[in-house]
Amino acid sequence: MSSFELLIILPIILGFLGYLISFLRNEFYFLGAILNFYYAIRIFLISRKIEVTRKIFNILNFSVDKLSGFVLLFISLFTLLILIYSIRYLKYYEKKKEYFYYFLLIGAIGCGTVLAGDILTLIIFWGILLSLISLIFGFFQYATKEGGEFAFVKSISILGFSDFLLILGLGLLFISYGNLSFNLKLPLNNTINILSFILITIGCFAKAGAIPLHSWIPEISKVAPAPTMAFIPASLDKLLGIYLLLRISYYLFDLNTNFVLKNYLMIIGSITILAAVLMALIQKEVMKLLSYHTVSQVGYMVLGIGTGIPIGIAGGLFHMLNNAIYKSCLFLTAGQVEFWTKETKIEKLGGLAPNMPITFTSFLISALAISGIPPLNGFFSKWMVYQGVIYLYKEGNYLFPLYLLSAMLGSILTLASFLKLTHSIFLGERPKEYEKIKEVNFSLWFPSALLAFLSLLFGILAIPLPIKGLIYPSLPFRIEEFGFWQPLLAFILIVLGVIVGFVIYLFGAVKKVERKDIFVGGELLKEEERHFSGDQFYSPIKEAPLLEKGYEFGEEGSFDFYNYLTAIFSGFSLLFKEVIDYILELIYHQIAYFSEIFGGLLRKIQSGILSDYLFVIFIGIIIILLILIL
Amino acid sequence: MNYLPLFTALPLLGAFLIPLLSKIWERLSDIISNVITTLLLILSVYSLFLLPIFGKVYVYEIGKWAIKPIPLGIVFTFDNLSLLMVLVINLLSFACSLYSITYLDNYTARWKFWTLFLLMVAGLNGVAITGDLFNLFVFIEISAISSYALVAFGVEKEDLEASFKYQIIGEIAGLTILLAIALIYAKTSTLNMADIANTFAKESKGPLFWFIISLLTFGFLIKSALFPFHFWLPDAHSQAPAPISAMLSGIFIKVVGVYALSRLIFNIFGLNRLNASHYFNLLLILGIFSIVIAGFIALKQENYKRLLAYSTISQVGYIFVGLGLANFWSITGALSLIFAHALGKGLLFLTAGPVEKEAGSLDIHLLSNFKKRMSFYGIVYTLGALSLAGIPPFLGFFPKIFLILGAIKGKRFEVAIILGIFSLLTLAYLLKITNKVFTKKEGEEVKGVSSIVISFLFLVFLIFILGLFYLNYLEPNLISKATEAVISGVEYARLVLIK
Amino acid sequence: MILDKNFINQYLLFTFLLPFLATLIYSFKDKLVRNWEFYLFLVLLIFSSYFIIFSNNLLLIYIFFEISTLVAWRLVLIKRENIKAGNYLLYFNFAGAVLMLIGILLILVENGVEKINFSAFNLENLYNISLISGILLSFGIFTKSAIIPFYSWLPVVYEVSPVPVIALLCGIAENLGLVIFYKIFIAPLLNVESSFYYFIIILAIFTSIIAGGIAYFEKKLKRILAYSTISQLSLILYGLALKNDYGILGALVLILSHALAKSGLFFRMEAKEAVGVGFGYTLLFLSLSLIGIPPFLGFVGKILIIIGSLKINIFLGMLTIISSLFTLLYTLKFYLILKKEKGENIIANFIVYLFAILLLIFGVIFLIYSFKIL
Amino acid sequence: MLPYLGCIILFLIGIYAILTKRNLIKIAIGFCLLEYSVNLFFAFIGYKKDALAPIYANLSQARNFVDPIPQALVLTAIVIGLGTTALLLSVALRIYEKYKTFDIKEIKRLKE
Repeated sequence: MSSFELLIILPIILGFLGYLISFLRNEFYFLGAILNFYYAIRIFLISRKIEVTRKIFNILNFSVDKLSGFVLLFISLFTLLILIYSIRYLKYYEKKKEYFYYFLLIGAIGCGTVLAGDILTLIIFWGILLSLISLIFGFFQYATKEGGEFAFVKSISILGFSDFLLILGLGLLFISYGNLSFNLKLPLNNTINILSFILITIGCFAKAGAIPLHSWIPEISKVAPAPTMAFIPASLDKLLGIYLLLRISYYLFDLNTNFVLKNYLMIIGSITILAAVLMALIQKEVMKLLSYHTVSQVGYMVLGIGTGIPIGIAGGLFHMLNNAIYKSCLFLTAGQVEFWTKETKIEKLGGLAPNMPITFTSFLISALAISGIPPLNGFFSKWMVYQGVIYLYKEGNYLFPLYLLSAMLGSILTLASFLKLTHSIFLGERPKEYEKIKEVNFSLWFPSALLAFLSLLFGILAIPLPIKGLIYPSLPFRIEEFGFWQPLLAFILIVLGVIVGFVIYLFGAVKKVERKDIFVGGELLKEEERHFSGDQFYSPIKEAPLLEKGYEFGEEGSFDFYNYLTAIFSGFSLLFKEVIDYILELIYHQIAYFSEIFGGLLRKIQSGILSDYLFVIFIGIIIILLILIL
Repeated sequence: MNYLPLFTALPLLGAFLIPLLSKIWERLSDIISNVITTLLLILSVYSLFLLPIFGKVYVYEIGKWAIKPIPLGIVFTFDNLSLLMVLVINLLSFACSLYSITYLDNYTARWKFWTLFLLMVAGLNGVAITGDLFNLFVFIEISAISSYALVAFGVEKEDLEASFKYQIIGEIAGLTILLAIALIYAKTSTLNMADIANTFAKESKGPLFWFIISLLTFGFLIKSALFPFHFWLPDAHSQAPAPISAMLSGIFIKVVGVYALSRLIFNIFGLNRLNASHYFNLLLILGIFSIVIAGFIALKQENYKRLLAYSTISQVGYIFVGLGLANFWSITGALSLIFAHALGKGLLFLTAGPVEKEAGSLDIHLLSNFKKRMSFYGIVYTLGALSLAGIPPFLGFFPKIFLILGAIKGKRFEVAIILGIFSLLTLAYLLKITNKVFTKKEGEEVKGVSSIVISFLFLVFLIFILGLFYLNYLEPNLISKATEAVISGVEYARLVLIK
Repeated sequence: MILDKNFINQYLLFTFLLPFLATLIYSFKDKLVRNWEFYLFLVLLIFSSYFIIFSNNLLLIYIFFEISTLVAWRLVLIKRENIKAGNYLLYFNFAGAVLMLIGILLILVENGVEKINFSAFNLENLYNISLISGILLSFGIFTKSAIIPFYSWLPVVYEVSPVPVIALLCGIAENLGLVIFYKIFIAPLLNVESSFYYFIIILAIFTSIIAGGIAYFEKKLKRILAYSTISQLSLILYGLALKNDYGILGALVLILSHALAKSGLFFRMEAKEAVGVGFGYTLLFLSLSLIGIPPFLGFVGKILIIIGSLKINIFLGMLTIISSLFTLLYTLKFYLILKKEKGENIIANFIVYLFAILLLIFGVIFLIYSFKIL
Repeated sequence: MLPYLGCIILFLIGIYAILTKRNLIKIAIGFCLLEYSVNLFFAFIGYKKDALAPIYANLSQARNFVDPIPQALVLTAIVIGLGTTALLLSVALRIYEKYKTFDIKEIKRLKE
């Protein structure tokens, strides 16, 4: 057994043991995740040197190259970290036994998906992942929160829909070319290739959560616990979806051979960035807000990959990694807050920074990272994407200003919304009931703190560590050296600036915060009304003349693909039911009815009067005579 | 095979003995008639094995009046077609007489019933084996008169009415047949059927010929109750006592109507599709009309036996479609349908007896509210109904195959479809009774009565076992030979006269 | 075909045995069906399916086909008040069977069979099947396996029948039509007009889509499952009619998967929750298999059929996917309804559990083997 | 030819009676007329002009005999007719007992 099988099978077995044996249950899960991580590292290290392929059962074909090696590593890492988090977080969860098992399975199968070396293997693992996701989402129906069932149905509908299209696309390739491995660079110039490319991208979009297939993420965020959100939509599905998009765009196919498809990706990316972030801006719930950001960030990756410019692609890939890091960190920290407060409404929270310093720090770093504040990693990858977009002009693609604009605007609005979020949760007035809140345990804060640290690390040491070590080697391009950005230098400068600011704070005029009573209309504002949360920050935006309509639509679900999906299919259903079924029923009932009526009429022939009978009989003989003699 | 006259002589003997002996002990009539029908059954089964030894036809010259060189004497001819009919007659009359032992407890005049019953059997057997045209008429009348009397046996209002109407229409048929026989005699100066065939073969077929044919057809179509000559049948068959209904529906109309007609038109007049296609088309069209119209009427019937009576008309339509297509397969189908329908419809009519006795009525609506359960009769009825509707593995399935095959071979595709689709109608109206009368789960179970149960078991056994052995045994040994006898036409005359 | 005919026959019998055994065990705890009538028909049903699978004679096949119809009819009438539904079943199937008989006889005539005896109906004696006789013959299959325009009986029957009866219907009786289609049109490599297969393909895939659509629209649980059955059965027929290795193999796999999943779902309606058994998850297993998501068995069948249809053309592949999408949507819908159902029968829970696990295990095994042999 | 014409007239009268008369007895009479006409017709068939009755035992030369067979047949037919008529009339009388009428249009309990 090589590392490939062990990587996948060991978590499955250990998870199953944990599922069966109540004794040492958590240790089994933990061991499974650890072993998974261990083998992931091994495979990662192997993949640095050579490309390995392995066939199992003559059907599963695994292969690892530098790209899949590094994605594998991170999937495994996230599995481990979030498992540690959730073992504590979901300690009192009713069905945790199954939950952890499926969680571990998702991690293992996610690794398998990345390792898939040909089309069939990919289909199988991708599908198994869907089934596991639906199994784990099945738990939310038991959640006390409302809407669990709907969220389950919606997310599985969208994911299943896109997966079926993905299977169709892959099947089309399978039929046309046989069972392909992924390093072929097929030109996108014939119908089959283009069609299957589009179908597969739909699968990727739904998984990663790009508009218009994003709506399952905000929906599931209403009911899912924080670690699930951190794991599935925020890290695993991002990694897998974007990984696959990259795979098919530049390995299986060559996106650069089709100008239109590139723009298709970039348009989707830009719209995703802007629309999702605008929706995020006005959310009143932490998880939902974060989930809209999850969607929004996908836009950068899709945009980056869509550029076809090496630096842009690298940016997209790097952004995928960064996003997974800081977004899971955000979800986890939000979860830590929820762990004590049992609250996710923005207006009910506030002022928690002193109580939960580590959580706050982690959250702040990640929030800054997602907003693209230098020198954090988010900035760096976004910047690479911008560069890629700008380089488009060299190719004569004059739509690039629009893409650039939306990307930058998205970044700004992200910052804006995170200002609101940070303020609402950690700063501002603290409600009374939260005064006794303490920092969470080690096993809860450690994963998020580690992720925050990674954000920081990948930001400061961006070039030596992730870019040179992970991103560039993974891509099959020669990437030109770029710009003058030196993250370390910038960091030092920023730190210097902060120190200067601190000095000024110490010695300057700003000494002490002065508390004053608040008056409204001449009256003293009551103590309990004094709490001011951030959820109203951007109400003006919502009421802006142009955006107002858009928000209305958005709130009504007009941008929700699920509604269209169900509407279309319901329409067809109605048609089938009311037309075809109705007609058939009608025909069969009419036949029965007709034979009843016909029988009723015919039986009147038997009148009971002998003369009538004789008359008919004599007519009969006359007719017979006429027929036979004439 | 010189026991051939026994087929008529035995029942006639019984019919004369019974009035005398039943004065001594009334139950003696039961014994005599059952012994006679059993003997007849044994004889007919024995003939099944004996006939092949004598070749295709056995001719019995009554009183040793040789038919050669001049066919003056009266003969019985016994070929494979007669064999088939005799077998069917005696199978069903055996079952019915067995059944009647208990059934007759409802009636007072036991010996009268048995006398009439045996007379009818004698007449029917006579029709099947006679080789003389006038004898044919006589036997038809013997069986017909006894059937008129038997229909009126209950002497209720409806019974008498049905009997009267039946008599008038039936006798018109009889007279028409007599007129036709007179005309035939005028034309040929002979009454021996084989001789008539030879004479007609030499002559051209003028209007008189066709006039005779029309008269015969008219008469026999009335006897076999094909649409539009069926009016007497629903009344008569629904009002007769149950075993008589079974006999009338099961064999009477087939022997007196279908058998006699097909014997005359195929064997005596030598008609076939080549020289008389319009004649056969007439039969075909009337057959289809019968199937459809009687089927739809049966669907709306509210009386147990009346429904079955209409079903008989519809089934006769199938037989006539088979005759009308007039090829080997379709006639095989028609003849096997005679067999299957005799057993099946006989069974169904017989079930009416105990049901009427238990519930006091045959109105389906009343029966559906009847409180007791009759599972045994229900199962028997349903099996018979399934057989009649042509559902395998029962006997009734095979006629359907051959009829449809005949239609396909005759390039009458629409007929094949009609035959197939309207067997659905058969199923529908027959199961109407199963659904409304017998499908109950609660209530006290009705106990079966001994001889009735035995006759049911006998018929069900036959339906099932003959269905199983149809293609392997029954078809090659009996029915296809009978079909050959029909299809070979005036070959019959040669075979008879060569003796 | 890559598989041995004999093996396929045994496999088909195996697919029938599982629902049979499950129903048998189930009946011990159900007062309604625990009587001689039910057991008699149960045995008759498995007996007739045995003959249909292994017989090589058209007449025998037809006879046992009709017997299975009768059995189905009586099974529905186990509950006496179901007369209307039972008759609906019987009349539809009988009409189909009659047309099938005409088709069989027409084939006989076309192949120049002169003498009608038992061996005349042997499949080896046949060489040609024309379009018209093929279509007539397949009417019996259409009614039994509920293809447009003869599916109307199925929802009516399912709506009123007790659970073990439905399990037998969807697990055994309705598959018999497919088995016959396989035996006559696929396995013996007769000379059938190719337009016949196109006809079947079009009819089957549209039935699948339409029935899926109706299932999505329906409100009552049993009716949703009924239309789902129609959809799945026609998908299987479609797979067979594709007439390439992928399609046939997929259809064969889907027969087993559908039998297990659908009868499992019906048993789930009557199941009583036992301690320590994942009640909701077994249900989810069954649903996922029905949708066709790996690693469950339904996926193997579906993916093979999708590949098989893509081999013919892209458009058919699209239609197959649309059908699968409807399956996804209505399955999620009835999943939510079914989740709240709870019955009384403790054995049913065991059966559901068993079937769910079997779907998973068979899924993995079939996945490996089906692609290995292709 | 005239006797045959008489036959046909008798036959038609019989048909007329059966078809139009409402009284059971009249129908029975009409039926008898039909029967007589057919019998008469049968008897005429055997008749030959100036022929002898076929009862001579020894004849020296070929002579024209009347055909004896139709007469025998007619005798049988008359007997049968007797039987049917008797049965018909007795049933008619029983019907009168039960229905208190001879009108055939009143006797229609069996219909449809």
